[in-house]
Amino acid sequence: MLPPVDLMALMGPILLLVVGALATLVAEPFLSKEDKHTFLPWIGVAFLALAGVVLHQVRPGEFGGMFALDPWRGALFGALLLVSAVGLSALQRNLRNDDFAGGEPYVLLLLATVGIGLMLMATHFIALFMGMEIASLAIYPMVGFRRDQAVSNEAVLKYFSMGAVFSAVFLMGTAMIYGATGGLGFATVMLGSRVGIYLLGYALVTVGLLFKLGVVPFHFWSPDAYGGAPSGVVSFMAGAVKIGAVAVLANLWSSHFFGFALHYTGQSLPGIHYPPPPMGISYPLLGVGAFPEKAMILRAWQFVFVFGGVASVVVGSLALLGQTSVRRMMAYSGVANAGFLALALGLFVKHADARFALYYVVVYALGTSGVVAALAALSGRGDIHDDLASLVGTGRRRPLVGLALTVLVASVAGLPFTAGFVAKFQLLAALFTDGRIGVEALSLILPASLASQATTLFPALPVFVLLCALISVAGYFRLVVAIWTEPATGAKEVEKVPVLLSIVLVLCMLAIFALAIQPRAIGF
Amino acid sequence: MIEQVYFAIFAVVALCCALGVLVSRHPIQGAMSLIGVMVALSGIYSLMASPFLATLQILVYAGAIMMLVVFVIMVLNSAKDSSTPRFDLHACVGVVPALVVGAVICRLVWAWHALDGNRVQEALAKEPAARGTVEAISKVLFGGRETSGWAILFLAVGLLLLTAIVGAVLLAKRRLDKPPATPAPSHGGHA
Amino acid sequence: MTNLLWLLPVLPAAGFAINGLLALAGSRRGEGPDRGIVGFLAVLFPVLSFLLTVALWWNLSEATEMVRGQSELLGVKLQAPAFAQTMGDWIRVGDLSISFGFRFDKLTGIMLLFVTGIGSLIHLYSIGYMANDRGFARYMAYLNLFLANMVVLVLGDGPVVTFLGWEGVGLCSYLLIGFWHHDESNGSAATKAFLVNRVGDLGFLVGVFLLWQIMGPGSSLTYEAISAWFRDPAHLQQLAMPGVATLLTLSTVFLFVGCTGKSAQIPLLTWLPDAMAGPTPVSALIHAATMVTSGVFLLARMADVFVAAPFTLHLIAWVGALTAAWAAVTGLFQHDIKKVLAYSTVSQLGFMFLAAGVGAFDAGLFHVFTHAFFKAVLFLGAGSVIHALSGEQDIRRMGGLVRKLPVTFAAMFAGWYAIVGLPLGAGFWSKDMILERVYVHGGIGLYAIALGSAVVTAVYMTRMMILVFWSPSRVDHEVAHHIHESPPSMQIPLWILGVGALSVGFLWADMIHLDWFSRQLSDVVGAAQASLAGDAPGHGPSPWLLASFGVTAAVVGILVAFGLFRSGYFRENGREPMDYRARWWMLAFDGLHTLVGIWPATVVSWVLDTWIQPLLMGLLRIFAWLVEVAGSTLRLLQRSRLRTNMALSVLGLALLLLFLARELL
Amino acid sequence: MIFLPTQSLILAGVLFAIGLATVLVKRNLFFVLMGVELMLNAANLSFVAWSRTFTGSAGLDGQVAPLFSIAVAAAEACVGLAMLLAIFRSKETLDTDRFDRMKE
Amino acid sequence: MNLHLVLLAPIVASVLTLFLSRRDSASTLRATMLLSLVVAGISLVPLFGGETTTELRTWLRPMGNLSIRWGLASDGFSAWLVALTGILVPVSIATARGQVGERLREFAAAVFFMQAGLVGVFLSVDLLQFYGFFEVILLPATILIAMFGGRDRRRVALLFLLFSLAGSIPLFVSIWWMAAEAVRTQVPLSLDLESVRLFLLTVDPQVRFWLFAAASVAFLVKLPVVPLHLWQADAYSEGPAAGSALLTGVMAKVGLYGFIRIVVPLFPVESALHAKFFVVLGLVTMLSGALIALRQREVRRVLAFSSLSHLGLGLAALFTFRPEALAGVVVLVVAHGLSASALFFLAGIAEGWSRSRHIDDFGSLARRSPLFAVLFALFALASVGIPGTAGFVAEFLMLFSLWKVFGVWVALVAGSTLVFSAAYTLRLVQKMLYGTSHASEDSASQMPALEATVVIPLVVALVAFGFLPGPLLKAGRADLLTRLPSAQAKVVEDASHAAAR
Repeated sequence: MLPPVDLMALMGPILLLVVGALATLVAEPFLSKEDKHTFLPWIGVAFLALAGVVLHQVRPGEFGGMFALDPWRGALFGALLLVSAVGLSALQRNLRNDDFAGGEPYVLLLLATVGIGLMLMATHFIALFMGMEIASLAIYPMVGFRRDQAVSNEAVLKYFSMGAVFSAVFLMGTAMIYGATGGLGFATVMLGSRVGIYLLGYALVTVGLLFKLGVVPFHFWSPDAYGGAPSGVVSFMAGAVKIGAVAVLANLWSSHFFGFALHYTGQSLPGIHYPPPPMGISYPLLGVGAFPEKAMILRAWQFVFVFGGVASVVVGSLALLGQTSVRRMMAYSGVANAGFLALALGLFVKHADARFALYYVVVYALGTSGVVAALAALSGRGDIHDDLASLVGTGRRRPLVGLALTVLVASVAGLPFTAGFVAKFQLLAALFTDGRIGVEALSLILPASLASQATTLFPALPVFVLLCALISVAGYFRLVVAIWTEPATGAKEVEKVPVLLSIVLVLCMLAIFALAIQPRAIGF
Repeated sequence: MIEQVYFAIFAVVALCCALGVLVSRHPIQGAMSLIGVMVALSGIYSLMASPFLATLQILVYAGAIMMLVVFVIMVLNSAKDSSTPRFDLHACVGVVPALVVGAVICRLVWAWHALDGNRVQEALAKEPAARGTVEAISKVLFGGRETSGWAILFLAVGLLLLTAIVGAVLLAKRRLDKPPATPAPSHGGHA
Repeated sequence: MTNLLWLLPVLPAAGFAINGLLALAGSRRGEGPDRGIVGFLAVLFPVLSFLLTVALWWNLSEATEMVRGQSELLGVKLQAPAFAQTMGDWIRVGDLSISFGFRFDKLTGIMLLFVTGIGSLIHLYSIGYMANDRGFARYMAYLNLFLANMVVLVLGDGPVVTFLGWEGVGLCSYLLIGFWHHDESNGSAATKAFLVNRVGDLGFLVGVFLLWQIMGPGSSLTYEAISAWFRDPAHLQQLAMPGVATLLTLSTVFLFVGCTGKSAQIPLLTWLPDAMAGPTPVSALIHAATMVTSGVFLLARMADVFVAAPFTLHLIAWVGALTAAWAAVTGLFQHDIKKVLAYSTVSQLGFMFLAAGVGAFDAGLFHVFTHAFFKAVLFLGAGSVIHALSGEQDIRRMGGLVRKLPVTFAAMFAGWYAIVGLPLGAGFWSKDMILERVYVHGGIGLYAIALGSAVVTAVYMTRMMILVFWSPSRVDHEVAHHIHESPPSMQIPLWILGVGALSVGFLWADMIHLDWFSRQLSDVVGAAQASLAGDAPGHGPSPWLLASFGVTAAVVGILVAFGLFRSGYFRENGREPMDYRARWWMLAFDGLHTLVGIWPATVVSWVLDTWIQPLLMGLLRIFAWLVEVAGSTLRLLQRSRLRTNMALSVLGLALLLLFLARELL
Repeated sequence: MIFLPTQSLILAGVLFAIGLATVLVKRNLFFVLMGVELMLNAANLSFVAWSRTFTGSAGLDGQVAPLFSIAVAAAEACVGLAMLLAIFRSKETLDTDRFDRMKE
Repeated sequence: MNLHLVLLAPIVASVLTLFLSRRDSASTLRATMLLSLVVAGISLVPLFGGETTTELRTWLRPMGNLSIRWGLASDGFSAWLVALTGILVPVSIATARGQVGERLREFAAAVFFMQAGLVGVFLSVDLLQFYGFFEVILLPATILIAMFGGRDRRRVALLFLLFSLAGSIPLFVSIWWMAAEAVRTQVPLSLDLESVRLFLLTVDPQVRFWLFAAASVAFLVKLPVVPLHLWQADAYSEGPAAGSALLTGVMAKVGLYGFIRIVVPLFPVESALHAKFFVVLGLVTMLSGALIALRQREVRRVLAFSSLSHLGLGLAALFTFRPEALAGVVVLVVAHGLSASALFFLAGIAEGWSRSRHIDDFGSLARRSPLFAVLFALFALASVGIPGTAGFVAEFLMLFSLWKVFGVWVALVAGSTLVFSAAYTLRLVQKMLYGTSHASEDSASQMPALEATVVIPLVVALVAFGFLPGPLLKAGRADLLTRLPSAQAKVVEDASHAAAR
């Protein structure tokens, strides 16, 4: 009944993570409180590393119509592993500070990693759904385990409620897609005469994923959830969830609409170079997904992605400015970057070229989870010192953390020679190059004359987005300045930073610069 | 023909109970009417030749909801504001988008039906009646290599439940040690 | 020997460096470094460069004699020799090639002789005068630096190198005027001097540019090349072309503006009287003997250029005449002994420019030369008076000092004798030379003005002498107690310069056929003057006649002065009736500057700073405010409950569905 | 005449709407959970209904999927109740409108 | 020697500095000084290396036929600027110790970082690379202002940051536009300056004008010119003096550098066509800067506007395209870099003494600290352009070329800077050094030895260049405007890219 070993090999990384989770779970009761926080993270990180190694060995392949591993998925999985290592070490710092009694958060974090791993490997809606749910159900408790903090309660309340609702929406969408195609795989064919159902299904499913991504108007959970969750958890979910969501969207759309597995667009197989599809030319509608209404649907979705993206960028960038709690600030920065991701997806939907989105999400995930992890190192017991006022001078106390925070924030903000800059530049340049993206869709809702006028001034869109991004830079600067300034009343001392966290932060920095220097490493 | 009648009954029950959930003031009432919905739905399942699902519906959902009800009773004994006003202005506004979504769903389904409902119906007339039997489903789930994907999902379910349990433990178990510092007042403060 | 030119400026510069370092090093101690050493060094280096000058002069005149002999032998006019030395490129880029070169010819020699000579004397004098000043070393360093720059100015082989010294001396005069910087007003005076000079310098630069344009690109900017170019008959018709002629006029006018700045001529003369804020020896050296005469020097240097621009020459002449007259009259109203001398300096400078304007460059230079002596001695005498009266400068509170300060009196008397132009004094020869040339080349109008101002000169100088020495004493009693004659270090220069003031005139006494001076200069400015003398009305009346006019003028002036100021002139409150009526006259040019320069600048800067800047800033603020508002409104959306947030999300979902399915509904 | 799948799909749509409305309207946390359960049920119903409209093995997926969603529902209920309990312990209330400390 | 070393040295220094001791500021000072001297030594190397370049590699290929390169190249001009930066950094650190107190470590790190950015700007050969470094400078500069600035530092830092970013948007967008155009026309384009130049030849002139304008704006903001100067005075006066010194000493020069390296060579036609506009702009900037400086009440505001005025003249002169003008601008860049920044350093020290920035709170420094007074006066005179200092050579050459091209009246207008600069500078000198002391006598006002020792070499350099400007003049060679650094860079196609073919 169970599939043979060679196929199981594909699931190797996942299985390793599961084993890791179980190992932590089993070890947890037998350790004293101190040892829990000393050993469990190391166990977890060890398994993450192991999974990484195995992931590197696994050959791309497909598993019973449920899961698949291709180079892009592999790259994202690798990023995911790094992110959850970051989260794990940050979580260690939190639990140490709180001297928290149990070690369950570690287990849950590993389980969440498994869930997201399943998400991004999925080629089947139910598999995807299971992955999503495992991830969510693991993250909700982590968000809320500081039960004595009102913020934490509120965070888990809102996150759980909205999450549950939107996963139900997602399931409904899955049902509709099933109705429209008669199957639950990603690469199924729409049966003629079921366009409406089909649209409906994709709308619901995509909304469910956009919710995970935190795109306006489905972003309301993120400030509260981030603001209330322990910084370690924030650092994990800020990166990992986005990776999962973007990966799923990319896989889904590519295999369904463009009829090829993702790695035929990216150029990430070592040694083999696939020419990237030239901008400005849509791929021929080849493969399984070809059907008459397709072009219309794609245009509509460009519109949705692009304008959702712009809205998110505006909201995130502007709301980011006034924040005092850094976790909330990073939440809004997450919204803004989700906007960029949505733009990239719009680009993808138009040009079947997902590299922009995937590169961006990897870079952003590393950056943001690194930032929040560094924050975890500074914000003290219960993260109660996570507002700019009380962070003043902490970076000076721990230069390494301060340096990491600075570099990673710079990357999130998109300052030059960090990977964030490369990602933003390439994305915006591509948007600019394809000045008309989304305008075809405008012509769907506007009268033709207006639409054509809109077309003429459309290159203004990336410029506008850039403006917002630049305004948001001011917000990030406040953080950087704060941690390096010496307060009049000497800053509070910061406990020694755990080795694990330091290592991971350095890794993040290196990764950020490596990705900037060699974008080809993951497909550019 | 007869199944139409049954369906009508079940549907009406389900709708009424669902509305009951919507309008009921006390969670107990809500939970009870939710159970009603479940039962009615399982009836509809069995009407649509899915005996296995119907059973599962009763078992799991009834179980889940019973648990829910127990909790309600447990918790709300000490709850002060267990019951909240049925409708406030906010609710009246909030209900609109929900109805829009539902309307769109129904409209699209109806459009499909109008398009080729009958053809499908004729095509289905030749089909064997019962499809969701235990046997069929288990074939799908554990039916050897080509469909083995479902099996791994089945393992995933286990993982899911494990996650849920660990999470529940983390959230619900009483903390033994003293609580850490109280949150900083600066939370939510706005510079 | 001739390749030692670079030593001339470097010696005083070295003195500056050493003394400056000493001053800095000693500045921690209240007393400052040991005065003996500083004073010795400060005098040593100028004296050395004076000796070097003398030696060079000696060689040069030998060489000249030789060349002159040869030219008589061959019957051809040979170019007069000059020592030149080029230290290397300075600015060489594009069309520009300016090398760092010195040129030592007769003109340079004469200037250097009295610059370094009188300079050394005044250094010596300063030792005594500044003896108990805190900044002694600093003062000496500045003085040395000035000398170095002055030497560079004179010695430069081209306008740009000259400009180096030109601005250098301006800088030093700035530093020395503001020497006692604890008093803000001194600082202001210094700044004023510097700024006015800067205006002139701008003219200088532009003039040089234009000159360079006339001579065509690629031509090297040395005086030699310039005068060669202008002497070259091949260029005459080119100069005749209207465009070029205008250019030349423009260029020369700008150069002359430079001169007016440096030499305090109309309209840039307001700074000189204020410059008296500096120590008296400074006034003697910089603002009487050397720096202020560099304008005249420049005219002579470029004589060949100026004679080609007749309009400019007339301009110069008139400006000189008017300056002479104006300053002379102004001198009548001064109470500050140094101010009197300052205005008289301006007036004398006017005479020099007048001379240059009528093409009598050598006469002008001769007056520069003599003036250097008698004005120096007058200033130094005034200095010693002030020294004796422990700082009193108001001549209304002096008087009767003849017996108290015999040496000073003798020296100042010599100076007075020379400046009013009584027979056989230095001023007599030089001024009469100028008057004669003016009469011959300049016409009767200029002559009248010049003669008039000669009279007035006699009046105010005599007035000063009377009020200081001859009239009954009005000195405060506590001051009167310790009036004392100056120390020897101050007397020696007085003696030497006094003698000089009486005797140097004989270097060029036309009427008794002593013309050593003009022979020396003929090599440099002779050709130019010759080219000009062509269109002058032949030979005027005999010099004796004109000389007698001059003497008469002096005598009249003196008599008037005695008539006016001899006795019982002062009212009890010791105020002269003319004061207030004279104010507008004295401040005429200050007012002009305010009107033309200062007010416009102030107004524009006020508008820019008070209106434009804030206006632009305001626009920025508005933008920032908009962003802020947008941000806060967006955050307002967050400020809500679970239900609201979820409702908004679901609303988005609903809209999305409506949009996507719009065609199917 | 209309046949079962259509009817039940429309029923599912309505249930879905009602569940959504419950979530949006009610302030008590319990009702949020119940609303979600309603929505999940609607999804299941539509799965089954759609599976009725397919011939051959395509129909089976629609029979299997609900199993998983039921499992998910159970797990969600479990976690949700635990959360509810935790919150109730610390806040002594389940009124979601009382959880709006996080402003700005 | 590989230029990457020159670029990496300050980065490494910056990172190392962060890990020095926080408490023992003495050892931190020693270490940072040592580091900065080493880095300065390294940054002097290109001066003697002549024209050196690195390989030109492909860095990014975002879209099919657009490739972005990475490479460094230095010729005389960039070498001088790099050297200038290297020389000023130790001075900045040394003079900052009195102002930033125990935060010297962070200050030094930021300064090193800024140095890295500047070096990058001066050595870049690729347009995007240049733009990147151009932006990188902002990070440390803003941090310097926002962390070590005065009371109003937050607002000012924000103003500075947003102003500069906004100013650089057009440049960024024009890079996009080129990319888009290349993709549209299917011509392979790489963004190294030489290729961009060739590419621009094929562009429709009207569009090219807009690109030209966009590129110019970025540098006009950096320079800055009226009316884009609003950030300047505030930034210079609110920021730490030692930091402002770097801002005016080097960062402002990036504006001129950009014009010489990017704008004029890439858009020769447009530059020639609109030369008059820039000359007028420069002269207006010069005059208004000088006039505003006359009224300022704070020392560093006076200095800020004086810098505005000088660089305005530089801009005007540059657009005469005369070889003399180029040489003059190069001399100006170095001379002003030395004198203006030195004045800022000294102003900072003096402000430390009288605990005030207000011009009336100084006075009689000449008596209280003669050494300080001498140095201050010397630098002031150098910036006024007294002959014998490098400033004079610069002004002479610039006036000369302005006169040469636009005639005597323009020359007169430009020359009025002689008077105005003297006016405001001497006002400053008089207020600060002369008069009677307004500050309390007991306030320690002795020029510290370290500061003096690091500042004096700047004087020496100024005077030396005043008499022997030869090397600088050679750097401003006539073909500076037409030679592009990447033209000499050895092109190396990336291995994997080659594999792609």
